Amino acid sequence: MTEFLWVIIALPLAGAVFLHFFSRFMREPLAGWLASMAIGGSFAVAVVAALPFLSGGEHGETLLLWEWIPALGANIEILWDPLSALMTLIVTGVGTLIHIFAIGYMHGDERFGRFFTYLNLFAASMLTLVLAGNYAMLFIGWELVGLCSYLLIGFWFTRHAPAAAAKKAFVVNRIGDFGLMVGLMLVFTTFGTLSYSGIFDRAPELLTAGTATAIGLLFLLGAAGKSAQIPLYVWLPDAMEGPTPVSALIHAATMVTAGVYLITRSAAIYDLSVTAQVTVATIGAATAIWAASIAMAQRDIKKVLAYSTVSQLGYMFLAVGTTAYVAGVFHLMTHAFFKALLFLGAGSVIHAMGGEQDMHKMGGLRKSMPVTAWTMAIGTIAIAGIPPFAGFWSKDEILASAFARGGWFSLLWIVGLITALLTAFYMTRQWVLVFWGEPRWSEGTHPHESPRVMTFPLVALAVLSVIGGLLNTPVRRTLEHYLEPVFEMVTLQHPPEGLPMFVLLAGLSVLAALAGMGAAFITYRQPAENWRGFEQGFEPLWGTWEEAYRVDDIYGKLIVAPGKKAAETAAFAIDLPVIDGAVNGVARLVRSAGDWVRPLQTGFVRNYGALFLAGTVVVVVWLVMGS
Amino acid sequence: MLTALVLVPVVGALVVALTPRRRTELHLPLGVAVSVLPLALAIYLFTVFEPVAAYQFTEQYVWYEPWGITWTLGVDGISLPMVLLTTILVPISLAASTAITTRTKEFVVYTLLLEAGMIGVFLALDLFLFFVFFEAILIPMYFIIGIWGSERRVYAAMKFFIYTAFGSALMLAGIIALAITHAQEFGQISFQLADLMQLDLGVGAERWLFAAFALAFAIKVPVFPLHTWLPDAHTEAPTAGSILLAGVMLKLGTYGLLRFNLSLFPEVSVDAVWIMGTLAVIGIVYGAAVAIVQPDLKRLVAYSSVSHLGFIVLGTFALTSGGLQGAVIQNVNHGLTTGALFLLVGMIYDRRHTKQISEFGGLQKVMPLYAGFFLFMIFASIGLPGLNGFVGEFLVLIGSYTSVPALAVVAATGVILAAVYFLWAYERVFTGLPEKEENLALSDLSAREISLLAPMAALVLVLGLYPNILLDKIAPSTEAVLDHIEASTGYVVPEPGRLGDVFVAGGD
Amino acid sequence: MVDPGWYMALAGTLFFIGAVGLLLRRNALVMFMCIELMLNAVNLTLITAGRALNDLNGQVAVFFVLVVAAAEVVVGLAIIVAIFRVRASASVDELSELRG
Amino acid sequence: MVEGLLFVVVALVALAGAVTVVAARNPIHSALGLLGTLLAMAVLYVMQLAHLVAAVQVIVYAGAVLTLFLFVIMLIGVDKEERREEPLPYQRWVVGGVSLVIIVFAAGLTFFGDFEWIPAASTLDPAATNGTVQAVAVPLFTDWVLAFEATALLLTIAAAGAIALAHYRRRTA
Amino acid sequence: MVTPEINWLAILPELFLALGAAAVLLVDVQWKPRTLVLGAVAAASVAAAVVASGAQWLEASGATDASGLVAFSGLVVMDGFAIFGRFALLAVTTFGLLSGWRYFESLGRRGAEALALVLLATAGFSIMVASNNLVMMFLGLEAGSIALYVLAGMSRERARSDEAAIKYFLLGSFASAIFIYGVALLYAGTGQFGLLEMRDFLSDFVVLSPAVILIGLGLVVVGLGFKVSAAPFHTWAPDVYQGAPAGVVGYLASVAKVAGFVALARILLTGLDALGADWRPIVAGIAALSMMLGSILALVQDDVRRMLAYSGVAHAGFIMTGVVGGTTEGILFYLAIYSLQLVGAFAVVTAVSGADTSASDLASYRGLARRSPLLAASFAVLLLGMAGLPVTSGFIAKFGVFAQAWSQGFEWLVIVAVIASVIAFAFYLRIIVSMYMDAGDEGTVDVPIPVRWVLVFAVGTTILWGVLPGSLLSLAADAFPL
Repeated sequence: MTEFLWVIIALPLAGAVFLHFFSRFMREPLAGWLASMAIGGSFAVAVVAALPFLSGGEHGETLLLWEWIPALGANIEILWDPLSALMTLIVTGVGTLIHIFAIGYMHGDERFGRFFTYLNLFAASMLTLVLAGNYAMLFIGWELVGLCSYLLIGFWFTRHAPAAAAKKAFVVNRIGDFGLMVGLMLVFTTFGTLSYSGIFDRAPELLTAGTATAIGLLFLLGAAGKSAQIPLYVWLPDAMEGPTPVSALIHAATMVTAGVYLITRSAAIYDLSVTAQVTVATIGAATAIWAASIAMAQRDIKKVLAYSTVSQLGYMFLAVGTTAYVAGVFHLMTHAFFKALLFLGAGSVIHAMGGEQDMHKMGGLRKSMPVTAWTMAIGTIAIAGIPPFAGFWSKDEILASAFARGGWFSLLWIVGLITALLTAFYMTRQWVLVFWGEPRWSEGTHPHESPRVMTFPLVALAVLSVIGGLLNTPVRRTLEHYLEPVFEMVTLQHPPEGLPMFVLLAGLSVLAALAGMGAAFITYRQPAENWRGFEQGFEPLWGTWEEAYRVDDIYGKLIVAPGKKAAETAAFAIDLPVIDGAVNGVARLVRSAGDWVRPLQTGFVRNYGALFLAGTVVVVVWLVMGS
Repeated sequence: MLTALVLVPVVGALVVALTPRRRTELHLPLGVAVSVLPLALAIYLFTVFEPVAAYQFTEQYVWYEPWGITWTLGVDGISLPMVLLTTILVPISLAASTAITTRTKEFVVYTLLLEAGMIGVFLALDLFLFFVFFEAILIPMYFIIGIWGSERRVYAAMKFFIYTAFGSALMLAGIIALAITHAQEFGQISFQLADLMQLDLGVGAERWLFAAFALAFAIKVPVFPLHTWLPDAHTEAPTAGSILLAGVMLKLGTYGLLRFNLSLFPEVSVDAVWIMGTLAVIGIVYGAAVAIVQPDLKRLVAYSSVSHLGFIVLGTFALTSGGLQGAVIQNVNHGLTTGALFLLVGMIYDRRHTKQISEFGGLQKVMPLYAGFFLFMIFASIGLPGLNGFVGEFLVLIGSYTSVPALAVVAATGVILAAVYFLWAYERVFTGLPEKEENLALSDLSAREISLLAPMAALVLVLGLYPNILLDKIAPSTEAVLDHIEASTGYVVPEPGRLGDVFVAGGD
Repeated sequence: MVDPGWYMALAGTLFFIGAVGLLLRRNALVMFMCIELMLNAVNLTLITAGRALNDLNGQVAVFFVLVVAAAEVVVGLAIIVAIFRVRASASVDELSELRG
Repeated sequence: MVEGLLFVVVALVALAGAVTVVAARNPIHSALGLLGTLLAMAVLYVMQLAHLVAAVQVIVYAGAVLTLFLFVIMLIGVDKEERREEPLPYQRWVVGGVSLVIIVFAAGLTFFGDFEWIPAASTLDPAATNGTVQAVAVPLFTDWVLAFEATALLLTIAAAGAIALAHYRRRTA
Repeated sequence: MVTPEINWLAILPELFLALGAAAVLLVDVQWKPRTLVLGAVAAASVAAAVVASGAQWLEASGATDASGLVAFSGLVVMDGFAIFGRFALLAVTTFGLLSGWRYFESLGRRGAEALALVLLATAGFSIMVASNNLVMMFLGLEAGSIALYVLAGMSRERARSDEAAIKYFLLGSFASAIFIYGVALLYAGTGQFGLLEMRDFLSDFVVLSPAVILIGLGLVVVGLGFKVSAAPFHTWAPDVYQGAPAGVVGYLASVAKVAGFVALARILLTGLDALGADWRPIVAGIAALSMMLGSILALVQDDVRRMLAYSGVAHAGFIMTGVVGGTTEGILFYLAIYSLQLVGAFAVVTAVSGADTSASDLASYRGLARRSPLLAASFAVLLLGMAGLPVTSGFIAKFGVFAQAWSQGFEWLVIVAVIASVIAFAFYLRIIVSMYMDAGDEGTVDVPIPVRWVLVFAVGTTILWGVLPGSLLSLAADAFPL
């Protein structure tokens, strides 16, 4: 069976290639359906191929496709193990739904076909990333998803904002990639290869703690770029300039989780360096609360979700940093469900509001678009962490694990708890602002429920967001059992044992969630002026949040501007005048030397004679003296 | 076989030269047709080439016996890719030169002679012969820049010629010194690379000779700070000139460093690792930084070449398998991508007669195909995995990290900067809505132009996904170079991986 | 009996005077006389050396120098006259159009 | 002794003549100075037994050459006097400097260096170098015969050249 | 009673040339025919001379011992060196006459004298290259030089031509005086005029106070350095090249160089070989100065002829480098190919700026590539050949002299030389720039048929000997002096 795994990547890739050349000859929906079928197909294959793992204990295997760069032990090979299988399922599953949704969403766009080309290409790249059997191939996927995100963010290139955002996304990601690259150099120098099999088995014997830390931190830099962690998260909010399905697929469900995947995959390395673990966890927690606080005050419906995504990713980093890898992956999955749901919902709203994204101009939409409203409600509850919805289980396991690890991590646990509160608050705030209260629409907008093709994915995802969490409950740890073979060589952090402990911790987080939701609901169901007052009450804090701590300006002043200055200095103050000047200077010197000597040729024969005689004397004297 | 490879273009040039001057419409097609023959030969050569270290298809004819100069040609894994690259780029650049309407005959003749010279440089195994080709190609290129270039063409051509000639002049002295040393040590004079590699020169002499050779090649590459002729030459040259300059001529430098400096002066090469490496890295970062703020698209690409060639030099002097393999294949990659970029810039220049970035904007709207190709090549050049650029850079970086970690890390920042300058340029040129009305009227790529770009794009993709077609031919030869260095010095190539056994050296 | 060295020295002096004169005078004719002076010095040298070496060839050589001198005189004066015809002056300083 | 005295006198005459050539403002005087030197030379030749050469010297030089000079001087004009001051910048300085170097060098060579004009000189054998017509004629027409013929070439050239130069002046002047 | 030893073969070429000259003059006086007829006569004599030299070559290559090649009791020799040099002279003469043919025609009646003078000059220089005796050499030198003085002064453009003539004449006579004084001093020092005898003397005896010999050596070198226009004795060259009629400059320039260098090399490498340690540094110094000064000064010229003159100075330096190197193959090869290129270059000059003029401003070459592509192309090839770029004979020649100088231990000289040659590129390229890259006035240049022949031959050899130098190089290698 496994020798057909390449199909998983090949299908969407083929879709992309095919659409790239022929989509322009198709009428609108066809391209979309083809794309959806392509990725759906690989989902089907993945399901079949994953079956053997369900029984558990299966290690999976590597399928070599062809040699790529032998000198680096880097080949095009597919590693099919529980982890990659799970990731594949998430990517293809959620991906399919989003593809379908996009058919409706992108309706009427002149580059409809091109859009799906990119979507498929992205799917293929993401699958390359997760299925890679070595770091080099992972890096291929890693960069290609970056490319696709570049293309898709800048999909509406005729407006400057998306173009700029796309560039920003890619460049910031590149900074992360720099870390990853150097990490890979270090890995190669240490192990002499880049293939997982060559590395993980021998990590304990070959890695010193120092090297492990170095690699860990460098990988963290890479992951932080891809997964929008401090300090590199700034590109993600801007990325919302892209079409909403893109935000859902790439910037919520799949690509941004690549960082988490990388660290999880490299568990064997992190296992050897506590420093790296702590750093990862701390970065995660910090990002979680930081982003959450910003999300509190956003007005743009998608910005809220964007920062929420950053925050949730922070949770996942906290998890993997705590070495609660299962919890991390678990949250990755559930988050994929409900965040995709929320984004698609937001998309559906924007679609209905004719492109309006400011939540202050919405309200009361639940009547006109019930399906969206209630599915999004489910999403909100899920992310807020109310049992038995998906978010609760995963997030709670993370917090519990952090608590169980104790020490510094218990501090992080508290941070996580506060974040949970904030999350609940801003998500509820969003839902209420959009669907509750009286309409504040700008005139001329006639919101309407979206077509089936868009609502169906919402429903599907909603279902997943409800039941998805049951995959790994304190009672039945199916997921953990399923992933065991992947992590059997590393120490896993588990939540504390025993039901009472669980009840206590869960209770706390649920309490926080409820508090947040309650507060938000009570505040924002009132008429606008009231909650506006409420927000003003928090000034200047609220304003700071709304402006996202002005991080972009700071970066601009601290990094971009000086960099540009430096470049200009190099180009116009050094290269031309100094270096090139020296070159031309030499040339001019020779010429002017000619001009200096030229007067010797006075034209007076007697001068010539004098010179002649002088020369003669020199020669003679030199000869006689020389001998 | 190899001699034919060198002579076919010459004969072709003569044929073209005999066609009537008035029949301008004949010359270009004829030239393309002629230049396809070497390509065919090269491809055949590629197919029959055995992936082993030794020189193959070697031919030797005595040229003038008393001076020990011979016509010795041979091809190995290092020169083979370069020959292929040359033979591929020449037909393309000829076919791309429809914008050249005056004195087309001369143009074709010069280009073909240029091709012969370049192939000769890569095949020559006799230093005298090598120098003859190395110097001879200056002339046609000088004419190409000087006659068909843009405004400051004469200045650029002069600068190009004198600057590079200066470098090679000292190398000539070095070559003479080597040959005469050989005469003193072994009794008869010889310019054979193989013979000269047997010499043991004193460290002092070796230093000077290394310097002489390195200077010549460093100017050609160009290595910072000897690079300033390049932006001028590239910017002023006609499209074909730029393609061949960037695609092939710069490689003469990197090739020379690899083929001659490493083989002839192993001792000093080992000592020079840090100097050359540092210069290379400075070049990488500096070139990129300067490229960011260039207002002229062609100049930007030119400086990007400075940056990219830094990687090649770094890889060469990393003295590791990865580094050398990376250097060699990066030669090809850079030739393809940068060549294609110059081709693209040339296409837009033919339409708008300007290269100023500020003149454009929103082109993606009016010429999507063009934009597509441009973006593709940009990403290839940025080093996007799956495209060729990545393979070379990655090999170089990882290879050099094992021997000169610090340099490798700094060099890696070049990868970021590349994204910055190219994507920023792309943003300014292609995105947004086209404001200038002269941009609105632009026509998208014609079938001919596509037929030129498509093969390059295909190669870029193939080399990115399956570089092995070259690597397994390159690896043995690079390993041989390393073995020679190890054999003749105390230097030990750092083996990555504390368990050498897992390390899979390419090829052997 | 006078030491040959004296003759040689005298010759050398004459040669020197001739050379300097050539550079100091601007009348083509006089310059030309200076050259004759130099050639005479050469002759004296040849004869003296020949005598000191007991070798007649020195004297023979003098004949040829004489002939050369004569030939030079003929052509030289012809040139001078020709020029004089045109610009009514024998000063070489006026002939300095070609320079640089 | 007598010979020594004679040498001194003649040498002084020769030098005086030479200086006159260089110093005289009027070409005529220069020519006369040259005449003096030429005759003094002839005497010196005789003193060294180069009888034939001395004779030729008087005939060819004092006779032919100098007459030619005078002829041309007349042609160009006697009154062409040269002003003393040097029109060319630096000329005198350069020449003076160079002459100084020469003198110093010569002096140094003579008084400090072990300088010999004729290092291979052997004891004089007057018979060997007695330049009678016959004695000179033998080598001139045996060993040196080709050189002697070559002078013919030289004279032809001189004649042809002179004609060529004069020739065209006539037709274009 | 001794009798002179006569060896007609040894002087046959000179004899033919001289007779040819006489014939030209007489025919002219007698029948006043068209210049073409005179040309035919001249051509015949040159051809005869070539044949005679060929005969000498056979004789020389067949000779078992050297003594057979020494003629006229040592005044002249028939060694390969002389014969090679004479062949070069004859070639230069032929092409000089061809490229200047228009000029000779334009002289009308005086064409005869000009032709005769050319032949006589060649005869004189040909004696010079063959002579093994310093006095003989002096005679040849003077014969040639005097003829050249006249030729330089035979232009219609009186002002400049006169100036060229008087400068050339005065400085030339000065140089000759210095040369012959040097000869006299050498005689005083060694008691010999004959070079072979001088060599034997110097190798047999140790001269305790060699000062006088050294002074003589220095003066001789200076005298010949003037003829070959080596710095600082080059000052006449630019003015004469520019002032003399274009039709003869090519001949005048190259013939003097060939003869001068052959003579110089012969003196230094045979007669004074023993003093190599003394003269090599001096010659090297002169060479370095010439190369640098020549290249730098040529860089700032705006007149093609002056440019060529200064480049000639630089080339004198390069050939001197060969003399330092001390093997004849470098010197002779370089001389041969350079003199041909020089004649060819001046053939172009005559074609572009008229045969009897001194107007050769660089501006008048603008856009020549459009007006007359072939002319421009051949000029370009010749210039690149002089510049010494590969695939031209110039490169082989330069390489040869460099290699020999290096093997003699004059590394510094070679370094200077290569740098100088790079500077030299610049001004050769300047001419090419104005021919190919500057837009110039339209119209066409008509290239006289004989000039075309010259160009074909010059360009052909430049490329041929650049690609396959073996043929000429081996000849040159065998043509060592006795």
